[in-house]
Amino acid sequence: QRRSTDPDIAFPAPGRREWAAQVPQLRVGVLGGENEADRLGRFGPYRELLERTFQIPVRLFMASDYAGVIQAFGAGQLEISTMSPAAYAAAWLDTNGGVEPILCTEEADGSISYVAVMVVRADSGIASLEQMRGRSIVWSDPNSASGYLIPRFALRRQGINPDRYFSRTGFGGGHEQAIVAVLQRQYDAAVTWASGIGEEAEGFTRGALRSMVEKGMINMRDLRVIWRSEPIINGPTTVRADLPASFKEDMKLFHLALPRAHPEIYRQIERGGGAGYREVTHAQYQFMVDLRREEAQERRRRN
Amino acid sequence: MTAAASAVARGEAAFRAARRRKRSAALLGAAILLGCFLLSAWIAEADPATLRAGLPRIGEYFRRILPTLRWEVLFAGTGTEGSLAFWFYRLDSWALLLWETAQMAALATLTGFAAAALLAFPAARNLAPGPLAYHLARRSLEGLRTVPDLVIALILVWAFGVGPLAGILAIALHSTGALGKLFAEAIENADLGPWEGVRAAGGSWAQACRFAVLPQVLPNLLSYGLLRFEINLRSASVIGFVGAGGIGEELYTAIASNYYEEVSAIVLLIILAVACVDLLSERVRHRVIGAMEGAR
Amino acid sequence: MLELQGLTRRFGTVTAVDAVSLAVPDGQMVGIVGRSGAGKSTLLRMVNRLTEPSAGRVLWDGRDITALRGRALRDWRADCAMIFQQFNLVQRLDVLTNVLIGRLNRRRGPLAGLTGLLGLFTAEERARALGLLDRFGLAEAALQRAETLSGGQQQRVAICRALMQEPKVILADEPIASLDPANAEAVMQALRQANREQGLTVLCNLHQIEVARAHCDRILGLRQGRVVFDGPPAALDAEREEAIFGDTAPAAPGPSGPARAPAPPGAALVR
Amino acid sequence: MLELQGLTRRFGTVTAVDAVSLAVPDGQMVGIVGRSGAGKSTLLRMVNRLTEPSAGRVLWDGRDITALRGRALRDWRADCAMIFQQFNLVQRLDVLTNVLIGRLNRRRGPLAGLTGLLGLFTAEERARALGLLDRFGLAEAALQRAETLSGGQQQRVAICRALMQEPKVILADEPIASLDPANAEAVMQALRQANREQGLTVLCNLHQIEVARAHCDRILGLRQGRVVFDGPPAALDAEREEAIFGDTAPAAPGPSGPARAPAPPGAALVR
Amino acid sequence: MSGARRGGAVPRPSPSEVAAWRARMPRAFAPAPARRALRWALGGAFLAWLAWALWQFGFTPQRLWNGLSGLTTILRLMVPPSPGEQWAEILRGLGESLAMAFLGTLLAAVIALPLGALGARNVLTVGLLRFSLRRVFDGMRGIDQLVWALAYVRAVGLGPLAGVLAIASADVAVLAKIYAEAIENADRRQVEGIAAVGGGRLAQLRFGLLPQVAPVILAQALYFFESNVRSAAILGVVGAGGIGLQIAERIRVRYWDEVAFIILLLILTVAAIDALSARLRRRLIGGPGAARA
Ligand SMILES: Nc1ncnc2c1ncn2[C@@H]1O[C@H](COP(=O)(O)OP(=O)(O)OP(=O)(O)O)[C@@H](O)[C@H]1O
Ligand SMILES: Nc1ncnc2c1ncn2[C@@H]1O[C@H](COP(=O)(O)OP(=O)(O)OP(=O)(O)O)[C@@H](O)[C@H]1O
Ligand SMILES: [Mg+2]
Ligand SMILES: [Mg+2]
Repeated sequence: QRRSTDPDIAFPAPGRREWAAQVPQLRVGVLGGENEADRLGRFGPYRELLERTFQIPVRLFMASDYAGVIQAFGAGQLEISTMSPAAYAAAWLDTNGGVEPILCTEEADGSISYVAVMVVRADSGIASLEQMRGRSIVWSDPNSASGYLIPRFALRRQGINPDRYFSRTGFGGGHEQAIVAVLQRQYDAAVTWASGIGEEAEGFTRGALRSMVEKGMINMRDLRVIWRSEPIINGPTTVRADLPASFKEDMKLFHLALPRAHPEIYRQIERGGGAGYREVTHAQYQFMVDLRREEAQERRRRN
Repeated sequence: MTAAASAVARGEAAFRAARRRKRSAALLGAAILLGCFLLSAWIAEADPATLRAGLPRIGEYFRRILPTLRWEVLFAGTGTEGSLAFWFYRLDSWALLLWETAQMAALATLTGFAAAALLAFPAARNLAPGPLAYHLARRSLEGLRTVPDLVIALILVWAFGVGPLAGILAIALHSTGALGKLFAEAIENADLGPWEGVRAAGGSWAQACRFAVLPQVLPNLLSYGLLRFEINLRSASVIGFVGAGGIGEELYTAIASNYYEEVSAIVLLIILAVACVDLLSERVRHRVIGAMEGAR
Repeated sequence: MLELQGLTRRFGTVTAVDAVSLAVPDGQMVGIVGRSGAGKSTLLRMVNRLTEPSAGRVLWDGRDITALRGRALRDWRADCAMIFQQFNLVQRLDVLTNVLIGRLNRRRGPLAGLTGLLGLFTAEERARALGLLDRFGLAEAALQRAETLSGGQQQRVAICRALMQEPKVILADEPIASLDPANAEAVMQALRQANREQGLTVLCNLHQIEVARAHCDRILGLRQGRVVFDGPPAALDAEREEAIFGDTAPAAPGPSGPARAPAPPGAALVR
Repeated sequence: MLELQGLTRRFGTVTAVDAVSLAVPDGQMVGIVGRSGAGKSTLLRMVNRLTEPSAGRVLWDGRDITALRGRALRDWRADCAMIFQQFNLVQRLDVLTNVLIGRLNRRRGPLAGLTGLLGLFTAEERARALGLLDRFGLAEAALQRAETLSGGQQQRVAICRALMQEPKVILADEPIASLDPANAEAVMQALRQANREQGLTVLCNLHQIEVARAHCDRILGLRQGRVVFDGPPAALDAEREEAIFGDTAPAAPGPSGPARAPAPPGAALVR
Repeated sequence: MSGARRGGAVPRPSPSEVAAWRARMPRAFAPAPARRALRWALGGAFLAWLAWALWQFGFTPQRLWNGLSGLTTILRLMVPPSPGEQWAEILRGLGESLAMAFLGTLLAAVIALPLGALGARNVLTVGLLRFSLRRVFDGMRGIDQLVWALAYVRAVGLGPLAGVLAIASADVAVLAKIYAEAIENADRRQVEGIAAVGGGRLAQLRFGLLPQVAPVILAQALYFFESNVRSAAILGVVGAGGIGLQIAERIRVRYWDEVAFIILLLILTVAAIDALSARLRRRLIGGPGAARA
């Protein structure tokens, strides 16, 4: 699998492509992954670069919610979009495999994943998942992968039925709210996302905890991490599957070579951190798809 | 005769002058409106061709969310695909959610209604007891409805933790701002004759509000209040945002997870609730307006 | 004693009331006459402080009414009942409550404000209001909404509200405009009776000069905001009447221009 | 000829108009008098079909007005102008347009509806309206909004609108209640003139019986919805007047008076 | 005391007179027993519900009191407000939002006006038709804005156009209801005046009703415009940008100083729209005091 750090990747030469006949206009969705700062990037120069390179009109759509992007994929109204793994799985299911992941972002440390973590108050005396039996837990919100879907999936894989293992479960409405709920002693534990690397006392290198620490809203001394999930792969850049292979290849090359060919533009869209992109395949996201299927079946079965 | 003729001529001249003035004002207004229209249409990319091509496809999404019901099994059990029971398989939990949400919305709307009714009298230009009270009331209403309810909700989460309490308070605050403005405008439209009557009888400001203005505007206030109740009933963002669930949050979950048939089922339930509130609103309003029949 | 000193009110370029000075001894009944737009309503409204004077003062027993604020102003208004040309009833409330509103400012005690706001009136107050309504032939209509009454009935409700205030002064703005002669007579007599028996001061705007002649102690003629006659009815001869109502000077009602009188005799009606 | 046959209207338990039968030959001017609440307004409103009768019929030249619908009803209303006690002007439109509205139903032709809705009136129609307004001293106010006029001025605008309709019948509900004597006289003369010169039938509610005497061919006395006098002014002597206005029967409105209450001592003012 | 002062313009009633009046007109002293019982029952039920709901949702004085300390956590982070590095983006978002809200609201108001007239009981006298029309409004109001947005995304793709259409669809029904009620509240006498000259239905609407309800129509349209400018949800879903998205994004990443800046910007915008609304309304209603001459 190719990655931006590979030395031999060349930026695509400017010029009109064959596939332009099929793609008269390149419509790009920008949908944040778990890292919510993504969309505060500056995308103007990036769009111009796309236009200059492939010489077709390019439109960017900054979306706050993936439902619209999924419908647009389904209706053939969108060519390419960045999205979270959960959103990708939803799109894949909704279009019956009509979308395909091509790339995901790579962090500065070379990883392409993050983890879900379970935190409790430091003074609660809880130090392990076992001690959570019969305690209460708060998820962040029902659409969040790291704050709800994945931890439940992972816990079930560990043989724990989250609906019975805990005395009480609930939603906080968001990552931050869930953490506040723990600090306010409304719940014993909360689940949120983190990069999983770096100093735990600083809230790891990235994640909800880290950004709250940076704002001075919490102090990690008050919290303790008692569980972390398997790594979850970063959200993919997704294209419509029915587009020509040459188009997909061009997109891959464009992004893979972007950090080195146009470091300024890359920095603007990634807001600093990151080492570029790495190629991915659908197989790497299959677990998300399974997880969604399982959720849907669970739901039908009325839990 | 000549006097009359000259009066007519003068009147006609004045009419023409007024018409010219009105016409040029109207023309200017229309030009500005047209300009704004074209500019916003351009920004919004409202291309007639796109519209023509796309509008026939609006039905697509609605077709997707509607279930495929089959006659033969319409009244079969939850397990049979194509039956009503299969479509509404979570009816019990949805009904419960709707009920719970209605309670939260009712409490929030009630609080907001009361606060707005108190603030709206000083915020009405024609009744304001003084410039200070007027500006204070106006500005606070403006602030309350401009600060996004999500921001209010997050601030309240830090104060009261997650759950209905923060959500209800956030909605109540937002409703106060939204209703207060509407109330103030209704009050500004009221007839001031009775107001003078009560004041002239030595009634205080509050008494005049209560006896002279409130009876006039009550039907309006009630209908705005019930409309706001309806909006709060549907509003998902805030209640979901503070983790208090609600039917709106359930709808968003169904939409985001593409549980299509559930979307239409929940929407139908909400429509039912909305229709109930509307019927109630109509009845209450006409009761308050009373038999206006032949009011001379 | 009610005194007006140089009372003036301007609306834009129109001077509705122009330096009216006047002293009304207690218990006098004054009829104010004048053409439409002469400033009669504006004059009464300034006494009650519903319209602020542009210049001049109103004094009651030597106290400057023009300077009152808050509670004191409300008390003055309660003492000085106003009957409006357009009744100013609360259309959606019933007749009884409309009359009881006259007592809002008569209540005292710690809970007065609250019970007043809640519309809790005592049985005694209600009986008093009903008695009053009955005197004007309206007791049966007490529970109807004001808006279902005929014009004359509404006028009488407004008068009941004023009497309910137990005022010291009554300001009546054309109290009989919508009434038939019998009711008009009854109302004028009621005002006269209140004036005689309780020594109330009454200022009463009237269109019909004969009515003023018949019931008032003193007549005030206004023309374009100025007092052009002031004296007992007996002194109001035809010439003076002409000065008040006549066409010799334009009787302009405000910005809308002269309210011209009769049509040119020969003019076809609809040309 | 306008005929009323057993016309009745009940509001709840109140019978506002009670089996009124009447034949008015063309070109007659009828004054309707009666106490406040006698049912005068309601009677006129039924002729114009703004209030539906509970029983009885209205006939015009033998045609049953009570059964008209749609276009025919509108044409009848256009032929039968109404001047309302409370003017019923469109407050936010200017005076001229308010008068021109009287022509809405007089326009014919394919575009009549459209130009009417757009408020496009011809110069000739405007001249006619301005001429009328001028006769009532209102030409200068033609472009003001109706709501800025004083009561008397609005009354006159309403009369202009009615005349603008070129009606066959005029129904006037207390057209002079808000006017001073000079203006009142002018309005009554205008009605009389229209009645004489164009042979219009006029039904006119009046409070002041002298006015009715002075201007009408025939006087109708109403009491509690029933006709208690019908004849020429000369026949209306003091005794008959007493029957209309007098105190012999209770003048109380509302549900027929039950046992009277303990009247406050010595205060039977109205009865 | 007042009675003593001047013998009473209204003689103070003796207890026996009060009793006599009470016997003659019991309704004037207290509502009918059945009404009173109903009132008590309803009042009691309401209070019971209120107490239950307050308890259920955790409105304890103690919790409210304790919570006050936490109020400042975010407010502290909001000062001083700062535009961040992307003030150009923010301004552009505001412009986009204004344009989309304007177009959507205009569309909605233009469609809602005739619909609202048809939904009013004093215009459409055919009860069944009106009933069904109002239920159609209910149906349209019940469909969430998000559902409209998705439907339009499938039709015209992502972008502002879908947002405009969704705003318009969701607002049409609400505005139609409000307009219908405004029309029902209008003064009947003026309409009667038109009917009395033989004016048809349309003429009655045009000359009798429209001048009366125009201020309400305008004020409501402007109010919806204002609230659409603020609303984030739909435009975010359809990827149309706008100020709502800008603020939502900053809330998500907790850039509170920038959130505060945008709020201030919004307050200014709202105040401007408010002032515009007041001016237009004053033109239509007429200056203060003009109504009474
Ligand atoms: N609020 C106001 N704004 C502008 N002008 C006013 C106002 N009130 C009164 N006027 C003008 O002041 C003048 C006097 O009005 P006022 O109402 O006192 O007359 P009036 O003698 O009571 O007439 P009428 O007998 O018709 O009631 C009129 O020209 C009127 O147009
Ligand atoms: N819409 C209505 N609802 C209930 N009662 C009504 C209604 N209209 C009229 N009435 C009653 O019918 C009776 C006659 O009213 P109407 O208006 O015809 O009297 P009027 O003779 O015109 O009196 P006025 O001279 O005071 O105008 C009154 O008792 C009145 O209260
Ligand atoms: Mg006056
Ligand atoms: Mg009448």
